[in-house]
Amino acid sequence: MGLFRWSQSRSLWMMHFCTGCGAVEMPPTMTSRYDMERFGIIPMATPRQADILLITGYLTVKTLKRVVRSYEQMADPKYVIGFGSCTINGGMYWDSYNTVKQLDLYIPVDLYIAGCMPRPDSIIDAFVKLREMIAKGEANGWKRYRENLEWYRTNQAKVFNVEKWSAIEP
Amino acid sequence: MVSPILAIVIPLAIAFLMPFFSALSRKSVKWVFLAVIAFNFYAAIMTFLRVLSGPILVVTAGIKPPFAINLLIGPLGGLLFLLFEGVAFLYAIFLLKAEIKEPVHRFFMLFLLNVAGATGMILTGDLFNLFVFLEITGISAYGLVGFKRDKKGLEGGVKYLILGSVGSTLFLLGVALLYSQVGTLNMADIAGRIWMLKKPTLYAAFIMFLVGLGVEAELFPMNAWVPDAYEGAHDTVTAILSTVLSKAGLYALIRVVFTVLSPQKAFLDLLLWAGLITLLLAELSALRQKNVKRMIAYSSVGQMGLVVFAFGMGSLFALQAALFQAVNHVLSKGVLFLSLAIMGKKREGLELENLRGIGRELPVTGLLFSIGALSLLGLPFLSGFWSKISLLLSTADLKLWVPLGLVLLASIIEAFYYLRTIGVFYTGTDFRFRETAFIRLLPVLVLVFVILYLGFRPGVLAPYLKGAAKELVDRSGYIGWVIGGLKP
Amino acid sequence: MVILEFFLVLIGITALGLLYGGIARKWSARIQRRYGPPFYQNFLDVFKLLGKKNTKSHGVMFALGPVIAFTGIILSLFFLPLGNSRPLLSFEGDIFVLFYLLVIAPLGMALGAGEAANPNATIGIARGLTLMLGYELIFFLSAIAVMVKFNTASLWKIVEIQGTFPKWNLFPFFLSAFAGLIALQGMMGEKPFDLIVAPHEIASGPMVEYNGKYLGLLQLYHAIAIVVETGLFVNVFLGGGSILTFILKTFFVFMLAVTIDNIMPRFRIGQAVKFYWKYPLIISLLGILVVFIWR
Amino acid sequence: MNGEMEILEKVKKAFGEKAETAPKWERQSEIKVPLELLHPLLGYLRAQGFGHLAMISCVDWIEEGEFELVYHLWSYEKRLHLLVKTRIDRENPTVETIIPIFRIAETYERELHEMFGIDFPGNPNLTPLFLEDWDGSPPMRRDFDTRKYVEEKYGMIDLTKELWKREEPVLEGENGED
Amino acid sequence: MTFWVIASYFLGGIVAYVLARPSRKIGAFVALLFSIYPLYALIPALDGGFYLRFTVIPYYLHLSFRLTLLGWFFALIAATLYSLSLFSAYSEKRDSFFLLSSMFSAGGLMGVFLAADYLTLFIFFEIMAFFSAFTFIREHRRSALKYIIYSLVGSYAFLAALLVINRSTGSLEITPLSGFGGSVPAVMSLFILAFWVKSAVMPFHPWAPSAYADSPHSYTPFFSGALSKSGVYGLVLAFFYIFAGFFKSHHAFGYIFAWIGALTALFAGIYALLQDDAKKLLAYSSISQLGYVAFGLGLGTSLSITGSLFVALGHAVFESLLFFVIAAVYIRTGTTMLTEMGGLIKKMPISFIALLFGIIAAAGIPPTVGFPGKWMLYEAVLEKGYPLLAGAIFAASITAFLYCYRLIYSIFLGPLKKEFRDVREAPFPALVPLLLLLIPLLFFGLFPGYVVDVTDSILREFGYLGVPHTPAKLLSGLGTFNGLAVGITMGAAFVIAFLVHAVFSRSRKVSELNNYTAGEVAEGVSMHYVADFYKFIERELHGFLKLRVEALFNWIAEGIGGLGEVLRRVYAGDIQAYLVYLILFLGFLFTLYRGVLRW
Repeated sequence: MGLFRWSQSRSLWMMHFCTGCGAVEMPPTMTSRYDMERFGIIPMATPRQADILLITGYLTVKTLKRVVRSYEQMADPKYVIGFGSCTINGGMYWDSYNTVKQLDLYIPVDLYIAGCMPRPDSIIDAFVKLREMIAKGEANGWKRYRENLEWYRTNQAKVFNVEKWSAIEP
Repeated sequence: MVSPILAIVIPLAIAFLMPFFSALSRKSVKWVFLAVIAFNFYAAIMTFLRVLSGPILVVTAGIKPPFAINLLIGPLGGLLFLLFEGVAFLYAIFLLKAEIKEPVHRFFMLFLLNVAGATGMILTGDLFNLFVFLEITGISAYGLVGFKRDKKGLEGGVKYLILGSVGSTLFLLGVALLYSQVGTLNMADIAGRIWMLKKPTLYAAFIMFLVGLGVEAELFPMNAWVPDAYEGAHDTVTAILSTVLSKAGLYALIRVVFTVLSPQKAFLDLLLWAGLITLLLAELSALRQKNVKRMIAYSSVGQMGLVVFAFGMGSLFALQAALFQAVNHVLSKGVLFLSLAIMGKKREGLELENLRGIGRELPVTGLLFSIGALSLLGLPFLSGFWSKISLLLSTADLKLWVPLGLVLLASIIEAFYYLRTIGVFYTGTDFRFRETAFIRLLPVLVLVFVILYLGFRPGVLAPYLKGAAKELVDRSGYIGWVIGGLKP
Repeated sequence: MVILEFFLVLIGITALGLLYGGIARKWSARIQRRYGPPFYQNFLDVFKLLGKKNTKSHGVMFALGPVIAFTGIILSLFFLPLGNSRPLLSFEGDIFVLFYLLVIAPLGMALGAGEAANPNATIGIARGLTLMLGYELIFFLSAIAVMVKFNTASLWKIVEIQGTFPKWNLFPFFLSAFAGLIALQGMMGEKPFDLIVAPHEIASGPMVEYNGKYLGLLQLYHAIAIVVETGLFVNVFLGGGSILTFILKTFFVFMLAVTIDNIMPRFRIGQAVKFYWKYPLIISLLGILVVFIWR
Repeated sequence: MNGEMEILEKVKKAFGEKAETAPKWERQSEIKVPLELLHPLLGYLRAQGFGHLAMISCVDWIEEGEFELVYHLWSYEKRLHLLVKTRIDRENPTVETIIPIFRIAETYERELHEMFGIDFPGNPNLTPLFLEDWDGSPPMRRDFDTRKYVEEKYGMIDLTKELWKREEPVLEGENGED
Repeated sequence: MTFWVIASYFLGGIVAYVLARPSRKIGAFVALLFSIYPLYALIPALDGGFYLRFTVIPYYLHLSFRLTLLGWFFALIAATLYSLSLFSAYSEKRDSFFLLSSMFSAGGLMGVFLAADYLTLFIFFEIMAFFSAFTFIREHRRSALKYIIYSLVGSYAFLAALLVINRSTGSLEITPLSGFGGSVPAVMSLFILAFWVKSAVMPFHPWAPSAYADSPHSYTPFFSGALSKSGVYGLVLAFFYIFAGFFKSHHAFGYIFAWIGALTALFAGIYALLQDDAKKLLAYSSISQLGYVAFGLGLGTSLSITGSLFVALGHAVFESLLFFVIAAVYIRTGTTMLTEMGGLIKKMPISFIALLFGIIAAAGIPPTVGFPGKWMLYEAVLEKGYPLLAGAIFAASITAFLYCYRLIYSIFLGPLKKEFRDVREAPFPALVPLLLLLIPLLFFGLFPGYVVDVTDSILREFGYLGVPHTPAKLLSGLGTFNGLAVGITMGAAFVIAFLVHAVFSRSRKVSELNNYTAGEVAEGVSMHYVADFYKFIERELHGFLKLRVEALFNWIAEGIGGLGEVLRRVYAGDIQAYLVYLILFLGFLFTLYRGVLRW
């Protein structure tokens, strides 16, 4: 299985969910200046074809519901990169009534990039770090999600004020 | 052996006795009428069976022709005689159930006069006698058309009266012209001496006869009265008018042109084109006609034009086709008008709109109407088809390409409005099944049976058609019968 | 033996296609002054996709779509001469058969994407089919000029007639070849005609619902399709020669298409079809006129 | 300045002393008016050329137990900014919708309904705008304690404690030292 | 024997009419039995080709029948299609009048194929035209009338031609016209007009879309699949048997007819793209396929004639298959509008498979019956060296591919509508025609040789040499096509692809909503992109699409109607007017005979 593991680490297709202000950092990463394609990472339009889900900013409850649905639409193995301090602990919206504080409670995050909107070089650094984690087989957020789905579902239900919540499948 | 003369005399006599019968009992009038027509029908059958072996000469008042009035019945006369009496008999049955406005006995008197006159026209051998019978049928027809005394009936009746009388006076002028030149009134005699007339008088006589009889035979300029009269008249009257009377007028015209005035090229061409124009004009004006009865009236005028066109061609095969077409026209029009009468009872007006879906309400009548119409259009394996095909074959034989095209165009137009009508009859959802009394359906059934029978075995009529055509074509034979050694 | 030879050809062509894809991405990156992925990146992509688990399917037809697409393109390999080596079934079908076989693959993909009931996919398919109305006709007209001149419909015979370099069809039929090139651009879905997969507008068109191994299969199909389509053009216009020259020629034609792809913006679908019915149509008709005058 | 005075005079004349008018800033003045005069005034002003309703804001005077609704009107011809202020009760705040006068008001009223809990009878679309699945009391009211809500809903992260521990060990090497 | 082939239809029609009154199922079943007999009688009849002449009606005219190979070829197609359509009619529970008129129309068609002289041909042509219109005159009077008038114009033109031929050659037998007096082109154009109209080739096609769309769904396969073949039969007879001399000597006529055929195929294909009603779409597709046939006949080489006969057979197979599927879908969903359907693959899988094979054949993809015919046409046009014609035909076959996909996508793929939640697969009798038609669809695709055997012997009768072929392989001067080889390789390729697919991890079926909106579909919003599917093409071709030949015919009809309106006034005058007419006529007669009367 080494070949698959190696190819999974070398060819990553990324779908960035532009929620907050982080999205503006993506174009320089993709284009000539920093060129993430060198690492085999191309932006993909649909969750179906994506491997990485890049959450690029703070998450209101409303957007969180859509994020979870796109996450469920992706095929395994899938990785989530939390982008900027808002996903880590709510960042400057730490006491806002509307934003989600800790993304990790709702979808498994493999990698966080600190910084109140990190620069492209730290994004590239994150991608390189992710490649190593995949190669070593550490990036298994999707396994964690599948094993304790119940825990995630209760968290999600709590924040969506509904007693039982399923993403897409009725 | 029943002498055909009785078929004329008895109806005339009974007609005048009608008031007494109605005095006896109101209901008996219908049955008496039926009895007389039945007798006529019987006489017609007997003569029809004998006529093929040889023509029958009946002399009145004992004196030998050409001095006395004589009746001469060749295959042509026999065929038409049977046709008229048969159709009249069916109408009589149909009338048993029809409601007729008071006074009923006068209606039946006029009807009897009409049938007697028509029979007389086709049997007589004397020109003046022809005029007399033309007058009898004419006057009784004017009465019948206006019998309902409603606005449409009166209007139609008056128009028919005026045009009819103008026509018959012109015919009388023609007869007088001939009499002054030839000195005799017997058709065969005139035919024998026609060479004596100079060309102008011959043509003048022809013009008089053409216009005179054209009114009755519904040719183009003279047939303007037809739609109003047919629409206004009581439905059985329309039926008898369109089938019996128009054929009688046609017979008179043909007899005069072919036998009396010798069928010259100029005459026949005029007949041909007059017929063609009548056909086209009638079909075209029927296209946008919303009232079904008036539409069928136009179609019957058109068909008459077609028959005259066929006679106008003059060849032996053409005449046979024309006669066969005339027979089919009688059958189809009978079916159409009678079934329309039955439908008329179920709905108030006869407009196309309020007859929508009648075919589903009266399935049998609808089916019969469709068969009658389709036979007229020339659906194969119906009698109309064979006559139309033979007519077109004869047109092609005479290399008349333009008329062929026009006839085909006319039949396409005819197909359009008949199928539109049938389509309208059958649209709409299923209504309650309310079929009419069987006695009223019987005549229509008989006519449709004849259409189907002729459709599958047209050969039955072939000998009669051949004989009639031969009778028209060789005038000397006709003259020979009357003047020569034929014993009465 | 024939089966072994066929498998060799199949794997070889697939590898070739993926290689072309990798080099094309490297070449486009270079044009945009960036390094771009390693040339074997396409291989990695395919392996990653085939290794995906928990792929989602919308039904039998959805799963069969890529399979039929793959079948169609494998089938056309049977009839495509590679350089001077006769194709396996050259006696069994000629260029018209090949034209109709090339239609099976888009049909398969369209049926699969249709089952996915995603409006993006259907709009992509509608665009693809409409575009086909444009380029197929032009390619046919340019090929028919050659066929009428040599009075043959067998692709193998056309290749034989051309022989070596100076006798290519490119020079006598220059107009038809030029029109053929424009049609090829549309056939391969390169910009300005990449309306089918327009990522910005309809999120990669018909492939929007495909994930995991289905997408891998479609990548393999796309790879072979590149070689087959350019191969068809090469056989008709750039003549025979050994397999190596065939590879070089197809590579060069493909690189030409990729360069144009990097420069041109994208047509609207209405414009694209109208464009095809204007200029390339006139050029190919002129090409045919030339054949008539020349004959 | 003359434009402003002229319009305020007109309003004074039209609505009597109930409408207190006072110029506030250069090109901006305010009109305080009781609730029942609100709609006629807005209609009148619209007729006077104040066609643009820029915003409806609400001030929570919790001490007086009232909400103050401020309708910001702007006129393109006069280039004037008018603030129409009115006071409504805080317990059950209901104001008839002004959609018949200004169609745009639907979204503003929807937001006020969501954030302040003001009811606008006649507004067809008072569904939640930003706060989907919201269960708390309207958040913009001053008596809403944000900190307590966040603590109970999302679980407050006490930033003062040391770095939030993750299960896996933090890798030495690359980014360990900075 | 031939008599009973035709008579059993008419007899069956009457018996079915009577029996269907009490219960429609028995009526349909009996009709089916009566339609099986001709099929049973026709198949072995190939060797006993004989001449049967009998005078049904002893009146100067007689009906004579003869079993020719060409007649047998088409009669067999028509008989099979008709009995299949009765299967579908059985499940549609059609009423008695429909059974009568459809049986009579089938009888008429048989009569056309087996007629030995022009008059019999004309008679049965009329019967077929009238009764096929009666099947749907009740529900859709307007389109039925339009159909009857077009076919009447055609058949009366044929009648005129028949009369002219009879006039000059004296006999009505269908024999090649050698010494012929009158102007042949005029007679020939009149002669083929009837068949031109019947095979719905442009410019005489306006009746076809409304007629095919409105005729009863179970009857349309026979209507479009077999009735149009009477037109093809007539054209083949006219071009290669009766007027063969003229046709061979005047190439221009053939070339023009080939262009008309090609343009018909192309334009009908484009119109088919833009229809929203499945029946109308298939109607235009049927016209397009007949355009191919006309193209083949126009070229006139032995390869092109075999090609067009093969396309005629193919059209009969896959077009009727498509119509049968629409009929089956209609039974369950009650609509044929593409915009109202969607996602039926989940509920009606068998119909889906049948439609899939149908559209593969309609698009002409190799292993099916649609391809060999087209292939031969391409070879023929290439042999003749007309590249533009080849281009037009190829463009037409691309449009075929386009509207085929639209058909299968709008009905079966895409999201399932709520009201079709509980739809079951079509009833078994409606499925029988689908499954039975799949057999010839694949068999003649893999082994085209067997069909070419028959067409070769037909061509030999007309003095053409056939197409060199083996049971599976067709050879033409320029290229080869081996149906079996292509079929086998396709199977092998499919196995390889399936293995590649199956090797990797299994996939999990996902709910239907889990795509574009991830499960959040708002009420009443349909994600089915089907209305205006090819709007881009329509926008480009807008100017061209507006001009329709139908407008010309409607204008003529209006003209005649207007004339009728004017003339009607003649009869609506009052009595004075009538007298004026009389006097004018007298005056006219006197002036006419001025010369004779000398005044």
